[in-house]
Amino acid sequence: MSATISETALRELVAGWIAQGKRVVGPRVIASPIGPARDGRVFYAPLQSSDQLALEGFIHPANAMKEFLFPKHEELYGYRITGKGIELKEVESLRAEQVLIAGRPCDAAALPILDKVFNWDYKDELYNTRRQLTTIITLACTEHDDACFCTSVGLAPDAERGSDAMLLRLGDGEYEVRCLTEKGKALFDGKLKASERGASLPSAPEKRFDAEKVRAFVKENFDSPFWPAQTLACLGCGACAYTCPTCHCFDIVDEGNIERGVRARNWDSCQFRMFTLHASGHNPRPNQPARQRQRIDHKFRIYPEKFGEILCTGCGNCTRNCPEGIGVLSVLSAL
Amino acid sequence: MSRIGVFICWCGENIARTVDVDEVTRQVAEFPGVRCAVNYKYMCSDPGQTMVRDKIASERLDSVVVASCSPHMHLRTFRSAASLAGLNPYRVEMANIREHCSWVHPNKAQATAKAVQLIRLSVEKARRDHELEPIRVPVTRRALVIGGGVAGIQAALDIANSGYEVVMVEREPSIGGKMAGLSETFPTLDCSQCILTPRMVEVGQHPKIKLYSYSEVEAVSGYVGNFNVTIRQKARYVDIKKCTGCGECWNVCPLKRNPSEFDYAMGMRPAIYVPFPQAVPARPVIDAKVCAKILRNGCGLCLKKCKAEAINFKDQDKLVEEKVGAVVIATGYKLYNIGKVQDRPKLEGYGEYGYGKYKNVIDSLQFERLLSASGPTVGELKRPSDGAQPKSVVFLCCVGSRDNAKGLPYCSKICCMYTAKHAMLYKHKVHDGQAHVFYMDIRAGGKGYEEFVRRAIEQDGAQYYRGRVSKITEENGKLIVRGTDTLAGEPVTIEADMVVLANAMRPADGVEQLAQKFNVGYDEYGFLLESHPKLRPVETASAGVYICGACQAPKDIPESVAQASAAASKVLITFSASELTREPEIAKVNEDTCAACFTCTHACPYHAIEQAEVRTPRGVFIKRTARVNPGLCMGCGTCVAVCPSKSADLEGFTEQQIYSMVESLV
Amino acid sequence: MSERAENRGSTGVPPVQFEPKIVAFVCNWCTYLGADLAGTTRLEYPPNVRIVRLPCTGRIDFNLIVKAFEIGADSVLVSGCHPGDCHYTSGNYHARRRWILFRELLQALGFEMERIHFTWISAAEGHKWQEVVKEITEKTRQMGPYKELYRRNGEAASPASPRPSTTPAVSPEPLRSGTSEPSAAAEQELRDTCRRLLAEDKVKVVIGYGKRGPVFITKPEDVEKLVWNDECLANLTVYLKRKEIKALGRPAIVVKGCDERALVVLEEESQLERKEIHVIGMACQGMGEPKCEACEVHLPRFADEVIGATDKHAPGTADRWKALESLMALTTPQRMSYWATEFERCVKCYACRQVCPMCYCERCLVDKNRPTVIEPSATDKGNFGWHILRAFHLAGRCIGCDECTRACPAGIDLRLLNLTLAKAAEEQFAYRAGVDPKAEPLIGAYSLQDKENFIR
Amino acid sequence: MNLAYYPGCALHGSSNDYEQSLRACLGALDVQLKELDDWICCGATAAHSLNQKLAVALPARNLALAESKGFHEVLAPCPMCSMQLLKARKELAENEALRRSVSEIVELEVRGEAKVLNLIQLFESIGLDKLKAAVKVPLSSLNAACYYGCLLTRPPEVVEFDDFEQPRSMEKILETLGGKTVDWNYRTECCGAGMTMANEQTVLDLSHKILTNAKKHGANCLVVACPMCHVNLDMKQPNIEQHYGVKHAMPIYYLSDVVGLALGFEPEGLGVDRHFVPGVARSADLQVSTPDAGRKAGAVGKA
Repeated sequence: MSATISETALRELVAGWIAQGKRVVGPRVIASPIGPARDGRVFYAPLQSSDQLALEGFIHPANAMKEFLFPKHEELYGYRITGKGIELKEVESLRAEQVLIAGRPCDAAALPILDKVFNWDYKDELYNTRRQLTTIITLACTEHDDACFCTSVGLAPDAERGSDAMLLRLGDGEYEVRCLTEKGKALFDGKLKASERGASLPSAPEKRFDAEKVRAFVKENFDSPFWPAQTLACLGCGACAYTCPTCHCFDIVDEGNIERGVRARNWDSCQFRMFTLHASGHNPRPNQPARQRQRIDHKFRIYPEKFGEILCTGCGNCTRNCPEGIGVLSVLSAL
Repeated sequence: MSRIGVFICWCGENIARTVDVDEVTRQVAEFPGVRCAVNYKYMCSDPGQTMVRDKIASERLDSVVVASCSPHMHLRTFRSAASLAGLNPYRVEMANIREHCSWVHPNKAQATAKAVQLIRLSVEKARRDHELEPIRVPVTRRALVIGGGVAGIQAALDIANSGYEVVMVEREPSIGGKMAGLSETFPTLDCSQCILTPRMVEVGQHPKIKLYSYSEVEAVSGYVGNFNVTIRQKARYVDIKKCTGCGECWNVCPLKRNPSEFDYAMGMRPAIYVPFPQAVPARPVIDAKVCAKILRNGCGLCLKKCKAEAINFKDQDKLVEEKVGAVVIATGYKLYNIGKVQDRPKLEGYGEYGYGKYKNVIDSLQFERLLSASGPTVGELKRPSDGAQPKSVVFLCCVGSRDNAKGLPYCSKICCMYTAKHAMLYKHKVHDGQAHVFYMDIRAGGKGYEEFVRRAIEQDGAQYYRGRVSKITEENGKLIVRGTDTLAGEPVTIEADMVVLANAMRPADGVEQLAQKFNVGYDEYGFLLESHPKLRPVETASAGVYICGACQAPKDIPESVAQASAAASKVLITFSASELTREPEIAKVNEDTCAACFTCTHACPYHAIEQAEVRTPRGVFIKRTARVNPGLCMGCGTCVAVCPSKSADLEGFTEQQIYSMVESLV
Repeated sequence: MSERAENRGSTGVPPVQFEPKIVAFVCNWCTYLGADLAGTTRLEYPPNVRIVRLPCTGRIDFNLIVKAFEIGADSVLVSGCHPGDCHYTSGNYHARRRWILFRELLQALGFEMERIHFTWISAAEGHKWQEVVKEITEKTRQMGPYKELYRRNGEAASPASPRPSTTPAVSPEPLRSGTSEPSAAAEQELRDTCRRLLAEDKVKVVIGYGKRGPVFITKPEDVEKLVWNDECLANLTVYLKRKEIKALGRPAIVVKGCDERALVVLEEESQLERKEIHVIGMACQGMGEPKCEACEVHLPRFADEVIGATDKHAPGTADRWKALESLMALTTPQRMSYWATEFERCVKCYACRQVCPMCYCERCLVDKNRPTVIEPSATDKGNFGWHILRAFHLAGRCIGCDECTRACPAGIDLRLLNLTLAKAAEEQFAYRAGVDPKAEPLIGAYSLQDKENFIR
Repeated sequence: MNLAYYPGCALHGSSNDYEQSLRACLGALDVQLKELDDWICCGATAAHSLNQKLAVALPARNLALAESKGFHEVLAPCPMCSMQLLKARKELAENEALRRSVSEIVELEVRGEAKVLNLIQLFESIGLDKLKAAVKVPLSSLNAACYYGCLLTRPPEVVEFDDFEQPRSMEKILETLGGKTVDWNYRTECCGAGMTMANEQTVLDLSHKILTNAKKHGANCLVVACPMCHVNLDMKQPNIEQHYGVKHAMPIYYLSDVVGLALGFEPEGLGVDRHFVPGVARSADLQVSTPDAGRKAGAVGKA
């Protein structure tokens, strides 16, 4: 016995939310007037109309859902120097409700993990407000590629963690809907029909490594030749971190002139040379192997030891987006 | 927070009329980092400057903005005022609220508003001004003079007589240049050699002048105050130190009939020779192209004859290095070659005059030799073909000058005068002879010049025709000169015994290559470029290199000499201190971030950026980098613009200053 | 006009009227003095222009023009000495060449070119200064404020675009592996060659392609890891600049005809000693990338040895610019909107920079914060700033390997910017990067013949 | 060798002897001349001074005719013609608009690319060595004054042929034929042809000067490559005699005449016998090496 909804009804629902002035974000095919290099790529993006919502034909959007709770650029406050004094200007608090629809379970699962870091010593107001205003509706995976490895980090194609509701494809335009929280219920209230049909178990990627072993290994092998050997090809861009659902490092900058400007928070990546560069010119992580190691170390040892969670949901975006085909998986499977 | 003082000038009414200076002062006082803002009637006046100095002291200002006129007008004034008050002069900026504001915007409100923003710009610049010290480069107080003609000689003597060493390089075996070959000089008709040779001797004997004759400049490095010059001493086969100039050698030399360069082939010389009796140095040189000993190990008579054992057939070119602080280029001119074969496109030559075909058609310098008392004919005028005395001579002006069709567009300036002189001297030598002159216009601007021409016409009866000559042919020994007299409006045919062509003046051969070595500009005809045609007539684009004489433009002797002295005085200014101070607003390279792509090195108009290496104190190689040579950099900033990582930056206009200026315009 | 003055409303013109803001970058020796002369001769002109005095047009960097627009300029004027009059002999010639190229880039990005003015104004031309300022102010007043800058007009910007489909046009690229038949022989030869090179100790490391991206082979027995198939996309020359790789010793590197050009430019820019590198060129049938359609170098030309064969031939040069046609077919605002929409996805991961063999600066300009030439944020300003910078720093240097485009996780078609400049370089200066080792670099050199029909 | 031939009015009229001789000797040097059919006036007459377009269009059409037949070279033995053709060619090359409009006018695609040769250039392009080889009768007693006249070398920027003040090309040819040439002064002077009708006096003066100077320099004949020059210098000698009382009796040969003679043709075959001032009777006379050979080579009456 399950609750279902037809694709048409779902799209109507979405259209409704948009009409209500909700910000609806979901997988969307990027089409451009002149066909970009990767036309037909799918990104999580705000939807202007319900028909922009892409529900199948892709493994994972090229970006991560975190972008809509922890934006790549966020103004913290404005400042202005008047005469001899300084005046600060708070940014307007957010009000608009937000629905993230058809997100991948691996994206949703990242959010509870991120909540911890944004709330352990300092409660990040901006993040938390967004979180409260946002409802997450995931769409369980039915297919996977060589990059996927959710099972290796204790998740699954239909992992419900972090979702307010989950859609499961039943075929012929029907979806099973599992409302997991009040928020979720609220959105689908009265829109679902009861049905006998239940989603069959989706095919999951086989387990590629044992996260526990990884933790042990990185702990023991800080200076192991393994790191250079595995990561020589890394060129030090931020593609992996910026498309990762869990990476959350940021940098704080002031922009403007001597008289007025804003203080803003921007994403940052441990793969950048500047990330750990000291004013002295000394850099504790002098090369890519060290930075790659840091990435693994942080995800599989440091974060778990601090928050009891692996900082990875096996989405495989790092591998898919790496120009040189590296990424967590290739490194760890080499272990 | 910076402590900036802003001083707003009324410039009497000039600014105050259209700019509300009090309003401006009020607003400017609000700017972040502005410590005080005041206005005054005349900031450049003594009380005004005192005001600036006092404020610097009382408010402990770390930079100053004066809002008044153009920095080209008073920046220096206020910089010195500041330094009197102990503030680094390079922390003074100006805002041009007069030329760029009050004088051009009648609307008071608008002008006031704009003034505020102009000041805002300058405040932002001042905020980030660095304290700079003028760059001091040591000066080698020693000059190089290239070219031993009258201009070079004058410059060399002026410099040497004021106590500085001079290195003179002359391409020919002797100094003296063109002037040494002239007979008499206009407008005074004093004997060229009589006035020049004493000065040549003076050069030769001057304790402060080091003469490299028969030598050329091979290469140059360095910059003002510190040039390093490589000089090629061409093989002379005679050791001028041992040689006594006795003359035994050239007397015994059997190969006597070689056309003499000095006589422009009007006379002959042996294979070993001194170009002319008064040569300096008065030492012979062997013409390796004809000497039997050198060519096929024959003869060698001179070697046997020479008591001083000065002759050395094994002699070879030598390269010597000289360090100098300033350079005078005085390479002079050559005559336009009339023949068909030309060294530049569009030059055609004048086949119709039969130069080179008819022996008795010669050019002006050849004629000078025929007139010269020391010439091949010992001053007697004989025509080349048969030595007969020419009874009628035709002189053609503007051969190659002022001729866009197949010559040069410019006027060679001296031909009118020396042609008049030629006509005169001819008459003095051949009393029953007749001189005919074809001219386009007579250009006789100069002291006593016009009178001189009139003398040629009125006293010496030279026949002047305003018109060109179309053809010269020879018939039974006579030259048939056919031309037009445009004033009479009829064709003229003259049977002449001799024709003298006043060919155009052109810069000497190889001057372009020389200019390139010194990074000096030259025009399409090869004349060297002065940095300003009126106000900097002897300076060039490269600091410490000066020009004088006919290498810059056609000139007569008085002008060349005057210009030579001018160049000398510039050199002396350079030598006036043991150090040169140069504006410190030049480029610098951040060697830590420089990626050594050397785009800047390519782009630098002054070749001021070197490819250098960074090494540890122990000399271990770390990396390559671009490095600015402060002696050469003129501060244009082209390197900054092309530097991808902005590792290059320009003091006085740093990236930071410019960007904060622009950002202040929000 | 300064904000405060505005507040006081003390201006003769009603505050409602639009007052253009015009930023002028002028040379200290000609135009600045020209403006002085206009002053001394009391030639009136509108007060909208703000002069930024620089020593020479040669110093005027392209970023400044962009910056001026970012701070809200409605028009920009760049002015210096007439050709031949440069106080520093050739600064204006260098500037002129850069402007020629930069204008092409701005055009492709959809900047309103009527707002960018170049003039030569001498110290004697006070009148010209007056005219120019009058004209520009008037013109700008008519055009109105520069609202279109970095503006996205939503879907409206792409009329050409089909109604966005909800299903991806292409299925996601699975992780690639395995080789394709025809190149198997070449692959074997490649392995043998590398085995030999390593065995004979001719080289210490072979930089080549493995099943999953680049591999660095240091032992003869490992050469089996090398592959040659139609997925060998990366331009491996990028690794030559990396310290970790340099540390391995004398390298042999596997290149395709397109990649190889990087070596020429890098040597030109004294970044490598060609003879210190053993170059193994692979004859290439094309990798199915957009660039391959117009490929002219199926056979490497500068390699020490070339492996394999190809039956492909260079197509007509015209094809090289095909990709630009549809971009340039858009209207100016559409082009601006197109890029704004594309750049909106940019997260500033700098993959485009990291994979570029030509981006070898020790400290990239975006990492310099005094001054902040490019805002580090992934905002419209920051993104446009970055992509303009990246593209123009590659002017006359980009060899068209399109690695930037391949690497971009946001799928931005960066090659269009590179192509724009490559096209300009070829059409204006008959210059192509990386084809002639003896060629004088494009930037940093100039010719008296450089066209200046856009300069008044 | 095979090239288009533009005779122009002269060679089909008053100077057909010129055509006769050049056809003869070119034939012997296996040069095929294809006369342009439907050729028109070159415009050297009134046209070039009256109507600029016409001045281009006329020669342009002739060039177009040659090009349409696929010729790359046109022989125009009359310097007037060759100069007009070259002038048109130059202007067409420099002015695309003109080229198009002229093409319309003459209703032919005018490319103006065909090279235009005068007779001297033709011999040069045949090659002096080849000429030398073909010589049967070395002109040993020939002592010629080569006369270029005003047009062969002028205007230099148009005809781009030899040194326009001191040309030597004709001399070179004669020397290859074993002849001698004199260095004289009037090689590029005007013979006054333009004035033949208008002002005969000028013509007589000029021609007289020319002949006198040639003789003075020891020439026993004049060699020309221009029909007009030939007409003046040959036909006018009687009038000159009347007028100045000087009998020059100076034979005037076309360049093709002397070449022909050297190749072994007899004067009749070359039309030399049709000149006013009689030339040699037999080609052999040119070799007689008696002291008075010169005189003989010059003026042996037919008697």
